Amino acid sequence: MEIFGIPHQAFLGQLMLGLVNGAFYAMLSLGLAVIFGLLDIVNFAHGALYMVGAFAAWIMLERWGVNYWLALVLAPLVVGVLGVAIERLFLKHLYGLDPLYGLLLTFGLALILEGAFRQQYGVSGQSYPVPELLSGATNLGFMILPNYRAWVVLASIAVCLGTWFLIERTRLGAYLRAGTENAKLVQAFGVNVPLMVMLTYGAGAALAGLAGVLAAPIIQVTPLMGSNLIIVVFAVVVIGGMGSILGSVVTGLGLGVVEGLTRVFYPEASNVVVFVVMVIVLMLRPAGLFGKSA
Amino acid sequence: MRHSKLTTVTYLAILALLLAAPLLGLYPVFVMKLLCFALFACAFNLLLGFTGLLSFGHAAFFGFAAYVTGWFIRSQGWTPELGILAGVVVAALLGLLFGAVAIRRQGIYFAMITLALAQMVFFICLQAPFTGGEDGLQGVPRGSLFGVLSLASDTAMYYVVVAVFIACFLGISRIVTSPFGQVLKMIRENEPRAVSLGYEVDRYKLLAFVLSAALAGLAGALKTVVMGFATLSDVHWSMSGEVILMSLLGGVGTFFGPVFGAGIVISLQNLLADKVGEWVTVIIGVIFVVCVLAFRKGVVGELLAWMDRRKARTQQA
Amino acid sequence: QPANNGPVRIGFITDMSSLYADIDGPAGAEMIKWAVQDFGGSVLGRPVEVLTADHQNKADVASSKAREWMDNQNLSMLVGGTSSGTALAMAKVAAEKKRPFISIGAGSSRLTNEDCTPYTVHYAYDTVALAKVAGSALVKAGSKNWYFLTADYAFGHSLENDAATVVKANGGTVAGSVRHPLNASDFSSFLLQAQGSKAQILALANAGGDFTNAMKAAKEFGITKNMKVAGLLVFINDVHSLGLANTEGLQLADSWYWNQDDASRKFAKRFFDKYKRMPSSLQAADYSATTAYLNAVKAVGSTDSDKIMAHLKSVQQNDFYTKGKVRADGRMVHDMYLFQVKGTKESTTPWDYYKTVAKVPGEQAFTSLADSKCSLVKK
Amino acid sequence: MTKELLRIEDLHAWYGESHILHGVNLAVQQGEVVCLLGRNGAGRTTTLRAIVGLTGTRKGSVRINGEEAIRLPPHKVARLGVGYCPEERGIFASLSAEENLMLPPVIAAGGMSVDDIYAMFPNLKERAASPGTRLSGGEQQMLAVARILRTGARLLLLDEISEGLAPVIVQKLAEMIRALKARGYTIVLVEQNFRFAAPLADRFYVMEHGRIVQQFAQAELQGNTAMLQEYLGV
Amino acid sequence: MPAEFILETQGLTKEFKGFVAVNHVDLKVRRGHIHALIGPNGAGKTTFFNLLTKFLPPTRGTITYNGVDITHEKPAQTARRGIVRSFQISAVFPHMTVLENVRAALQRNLGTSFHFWKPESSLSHLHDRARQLLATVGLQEFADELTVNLPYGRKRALELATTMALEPELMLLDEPTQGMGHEDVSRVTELIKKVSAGRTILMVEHNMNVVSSIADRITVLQRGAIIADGPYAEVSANPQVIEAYMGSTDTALQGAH
Ligand SMILES: Nc1ncnc2c1ncn2[C@@H]1O[C@H](COP(=O)(O)OP(=O)(O)OP(=O)(O)O)[C@@H](O)[C@H]1O
Ligand SMILES: Nc1ncnc2c1ncn2[C@@H]1O[C@H](COP(=O)(O)OP(=O)(O)OP(=O)(O)O)[C@@H](O)[C@H]1O
Ligand SMILES: CC(C)C[C@H](N)C(=O)O
Ligand SMILES: [Mg+2]
Ligand SMILES: [Mg+2]
Repeated sequence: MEIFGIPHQAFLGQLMLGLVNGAFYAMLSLGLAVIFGLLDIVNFAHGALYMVGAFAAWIMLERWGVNYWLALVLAPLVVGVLGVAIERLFLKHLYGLDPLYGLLLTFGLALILEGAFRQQYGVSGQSYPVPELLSGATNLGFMILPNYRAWVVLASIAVCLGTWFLIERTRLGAYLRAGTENAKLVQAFGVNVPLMVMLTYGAGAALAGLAGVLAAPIIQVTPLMGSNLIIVVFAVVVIGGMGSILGSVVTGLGLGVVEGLTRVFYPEASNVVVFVVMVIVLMLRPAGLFGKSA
Repeated sequence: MRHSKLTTVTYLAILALLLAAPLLGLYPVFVMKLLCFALFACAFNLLLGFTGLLSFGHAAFFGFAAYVTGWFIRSQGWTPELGILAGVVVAALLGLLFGAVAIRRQGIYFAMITLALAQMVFFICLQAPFTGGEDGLQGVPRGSLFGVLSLASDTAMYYVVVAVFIACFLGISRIVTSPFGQVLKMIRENEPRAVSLGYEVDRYKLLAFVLSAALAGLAGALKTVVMGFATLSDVHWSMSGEVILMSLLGGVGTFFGPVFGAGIVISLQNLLADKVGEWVTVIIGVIFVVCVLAFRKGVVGELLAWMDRRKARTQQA
Repeated sequence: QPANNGPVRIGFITDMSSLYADIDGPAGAEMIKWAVQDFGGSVLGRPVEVLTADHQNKADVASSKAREWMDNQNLSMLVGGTSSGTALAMAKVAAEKKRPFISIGAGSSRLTNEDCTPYTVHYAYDTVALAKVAGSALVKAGSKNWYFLTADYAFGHSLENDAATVVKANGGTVAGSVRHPLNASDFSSFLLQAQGSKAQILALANAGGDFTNAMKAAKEFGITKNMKVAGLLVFINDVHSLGLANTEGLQLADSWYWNQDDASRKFAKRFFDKYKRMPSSLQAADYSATTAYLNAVKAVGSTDSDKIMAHLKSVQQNDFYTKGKVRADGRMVHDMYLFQVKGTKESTTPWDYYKTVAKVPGEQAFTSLADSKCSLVKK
Repeated sequence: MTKELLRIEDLHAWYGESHILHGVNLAVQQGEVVCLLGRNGAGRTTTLRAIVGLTGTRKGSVRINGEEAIRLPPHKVARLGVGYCPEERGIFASLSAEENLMLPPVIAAGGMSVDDIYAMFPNLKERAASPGTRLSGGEQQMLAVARILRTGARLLLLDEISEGLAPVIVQKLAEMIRALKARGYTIVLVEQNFRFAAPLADRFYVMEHGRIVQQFAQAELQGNTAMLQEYLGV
Repeated sequence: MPAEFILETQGLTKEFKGFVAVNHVDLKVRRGHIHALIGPNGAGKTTFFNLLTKFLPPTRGTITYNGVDITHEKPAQTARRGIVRSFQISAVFPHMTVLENVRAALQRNLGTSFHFWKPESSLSHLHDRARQLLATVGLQEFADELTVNLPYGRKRALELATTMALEPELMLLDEPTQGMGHEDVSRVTELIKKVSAGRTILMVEHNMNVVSSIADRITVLQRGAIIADGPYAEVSANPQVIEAYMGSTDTALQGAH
């Protein structure tokens, strides 16, 4: 069987890989949106935190034999704590300044993290084995679906929906949104904003860390894995418009699929297709697909 | 301008140092590289420091021009000045494209869009047939300026680079103080107000962007001629990050800051590369963080501020 | 030309930290130092110093470093490590500065073909040899329809090209190819593209970490079920990290194997004592090439590049690594081997991985001078 | 017996390096309405901000309900029962008008109900679902006042609340302040609009250059017109 | 002969997601008048200004300026036609000197604003005119001060001087005295009176003292629509206006301030 002259296995396979990539775009752009939304900081270190998440899982496995499921909880926790430390030590001093400083600071942090891991582990990758429970593949008749990848897609969608609900539909979410605009004032109303901001950054970081753990069995765990991804995620964010959490999720998944399809029909363009989409969207809707028009 | 006497003295001292550098035993290739990056940083600063736009994609202009120049000189046998011209023109056109897309959004979005566009250029350079992919364009001959003056010797090349650098530095100072520069200043200070005075700010921003891109392209083109190659490192996002660091470290919005910043960063990389390996990245990162946290005006900026304070104090006394 | 006084400096620029670091890298640098030590630490009464640098597989880093050493350190000779992109770049600088450049780790046949220079020596192996030795064995064994998964840089391109030529010459066909970036982290989508081709053999025109990762991913995605996956450049380190279970029966071409004779075993043991692993052919070649250079310096009585090049091209080398000779185009012509990876049961001692299938004489393994596109070759 | 709800002694405050308040002293009894007068830039806004803890550095003493607040972070100050309505209104763009209204957490019992608030400001009800900053200038001002009435704060710091409002609304605000006073709220008003403040306040403080330079009671208002003329040009 | 009305809107309407902020407004502004636009909060005054200056596109209706339909022009274009607005919050270039602020406006008509190769001295000839303008608003001694350091009232004055530098035919002022102390209010009122010579002014203002003392004509907006239009005495006696805007009758004449 063939679809548009492409064997269906390859076609569906690429689509599937696209969806998996999209799941990562969604999770990372979600974390970015949360942090950006709440701290007004474009967290350039997000990619690095994702990388740290993956390494944390890998190191836990190598050193202490911590299994995947435990790592799925522990590694994001580690990254979350790292995030809290970053917020306390550095970002705290930037509130109220031009958001560009946040971008630059986290860029510096990304370099530090990446450099430190490169120094320690080199740039060639480490492999993390697929957990026993999810190894193997399911033959769906029309295609072979590696179980682990299906799990990644489901897990990421669940995480994204949960986060969306928390921010858009709860009182805590309202504090968070207000806090981004005028933290001082919200604090003057009696909300413990510093604590809230710290935990938010921690949570955003943990989200990146979680994505890292999910990615570890799929790709090589390397110090560069984050920086390669983060720029695409930025483009995703621009396309989606930072306006809505749900927007970043939908856009992330959608672009993953678009990329997968491009790989089938015009592989040479698969690296740039997201950026091309970004240009087109900006031309038609400068505020992004889901952004509130200025 | 402030501190005009001191400024003149400093500039003269630096000019003298530049002219005498080869005689002092400084490695000319190193100084040339440094000057190319200094020029790059100045071009970048024209945008960030004097227009208030943070481009996170300037490597695209630097690197793409480097490739274009390299290709024309190597594969088409053009003379260096023509090759460089081609690089600059292409960078300006690329700047026009980038600008047309990115200027629709402000602030952080602008930064992210330029970054994304630059990444697109990176992938194009990775895959296009004329760039040599991962290997880069190698062995670009320096050739002879206007077909007569051979640049093969480092000394000849050196003085050409110094001349170009000085011309551009003065050019940038002129741009900043020109009537156009005044409008840029208004935009940076209060954009809606500039609009209400009847300035179509997007066009001014675009022109600033194109000028900055062209100068960044010139820096890249010159670098290709000096070093004889153009590679993916030139278009990589980390290069965009580096040029930001240079400006930030030296002092955004000061004339001499970016030059100084480029000097520090390039020297550091040179000094440390062999000794500490990957720690270089870490060190650069740390400098970034320290600059942003404690040193936002940069070395030159802090110096100027300090002199201002001192002047104010002596006036009071 | 290097000045004829002061210490004799030998430079070594290679991938010290990335995906090729195990194959050559810091241990390769150490082999050069051993060669110098074993030579006595000095030549013509001048001390010999070894400079090393990491090029991170970036051509610009490699060539700037080379240029700086030649301008500022009076470098006498440069050894080029892994990665063809960097080697081509360094060859250009060396030619401009007229210093001997011995390329070891890099594979691209361009070094002694289109891009040959009077100062380049290509010492260990090249992509033509890999294609002719490993490629033709595969075609002859019945794998007629090929698809390439190629590392997207000079080495991968050369290897794919040279192998395709061999395949076609032996009556095979090429169904297509897909290129992946150097040091790729995820091969799945490339492999799916390959899977769509329906070719019999998936030839991996890459090396080091890229090769091992592609092998693993091919297994995970079930490619191995209907396609035969073959590496065109496989080092013993790769076999070791994949394990015999995953590589049994794999045929590969190489210039040297630690267990091939007593001299080799002696060298290998010394290496093993320090590194707890066996040397790759490149590490052996690093040692051999350095010795060859030092011998040449001693023989001509100076570090004059032209004299040394003339000498190198006139004498036969004879050591544990090679019994070959450098040709006019800079190609070191020596015997190549076709090895086969042993099964778990056959392997009796640690690192006892290969059995020799064929020994291919240098003249057959490498491009013949008649076919060379090198401008130095008078026809 | 009336109780002192707010006492400020020798309060200094800085924005960055600029020293704005140079030792402010004032006291407010429970249930009182006190008005701070002064020219633009005299430091009235800064005084309110310093009470809540929104300036840079501050020194001296701020006692709220007898508790020293000078070293407390803003959210703890608020929890002492302080409601602050900033001069620039501080309406949140990413929240709807209603979410803005509901935002400040209730810190004590006895706040106004949402229905009471909507009855007082019908515009707000109509625009409840609009993003906060899409409200007109005046509507935003109403919202800014309205939202601190909900929280149960007993000490209200109101900065230029009549600014930019139509005369009808200003009158309504005056009624509102009387009503709040009747309910026992304690209010510190900062006002440029002397005619608005004059009939409302029990006592007045006049500020200049970061210091209190005069104070007088409602009853003394007539006798002080010359002084006010000098300080305020009224 | 120039038309009697410098600005006319016909059926001008602005809807935000179904909410009608400006509702079918037909407004005529007579050349040379000081025309005040008042109305309760949220009536749509600022939105109306935004429509006139093209910061918002109208949903329906047309805007005619000097007989030309400008409904679909861009903000900067209308500015060049001579319609200039001041903002509800003060708009200056804080880190430029007072003189440079005014020069910024004068520079526009020079046509050299894209000339990035010319020296700054090519602008020096504007300084005389700039000083003249500063003198009209009483800022001549402050010419070389950095604008951030000016007190609020003076910033408003500077803004006015800058606006005048554009030689506007029609000035739109949105609450020019908001947030000012009494002295400043009277100064600025005087100033507006002074600069109105030879031009037309349309202003939004809540301070009835100001409106009553200088406005030639008043239009009252409520819920986006005009409810009254005429001279101050007439409008302020209108019971509908009193109810919607002024509040209890006794304060009507003196205003709330
Ligand atoms: N964030 C700030 N940074 C630096 N200086 C400030 C800041 N806010 C206010 N100031 C300065 O502090 C002084 C007092 O300002 P404040 O706002 O307290 O005055 P005010 O009496 O409320 O006057 P206004 O009528 O303008 O509201 C002024 O000189 C002002 O310029
Ligand atoms: N962008 C917008 N989106 C939605 N509603 C808006 C928007 N801008 C204004 N409005 C609504 O339109 C109405 C008119 O607002 P406008 O700002 O014009 O009032 P105004 O007359 O200037 O009032 P004020 O005197 O209080 O400044 C208000 O109810 C406001 O909530
Ligand atoms: C050591 C090798 C893997 C290097 C590779 N053959 C190259 O030429 O780039
Ligand atoms: Mg105030
Ligand atoms: Mg308004």
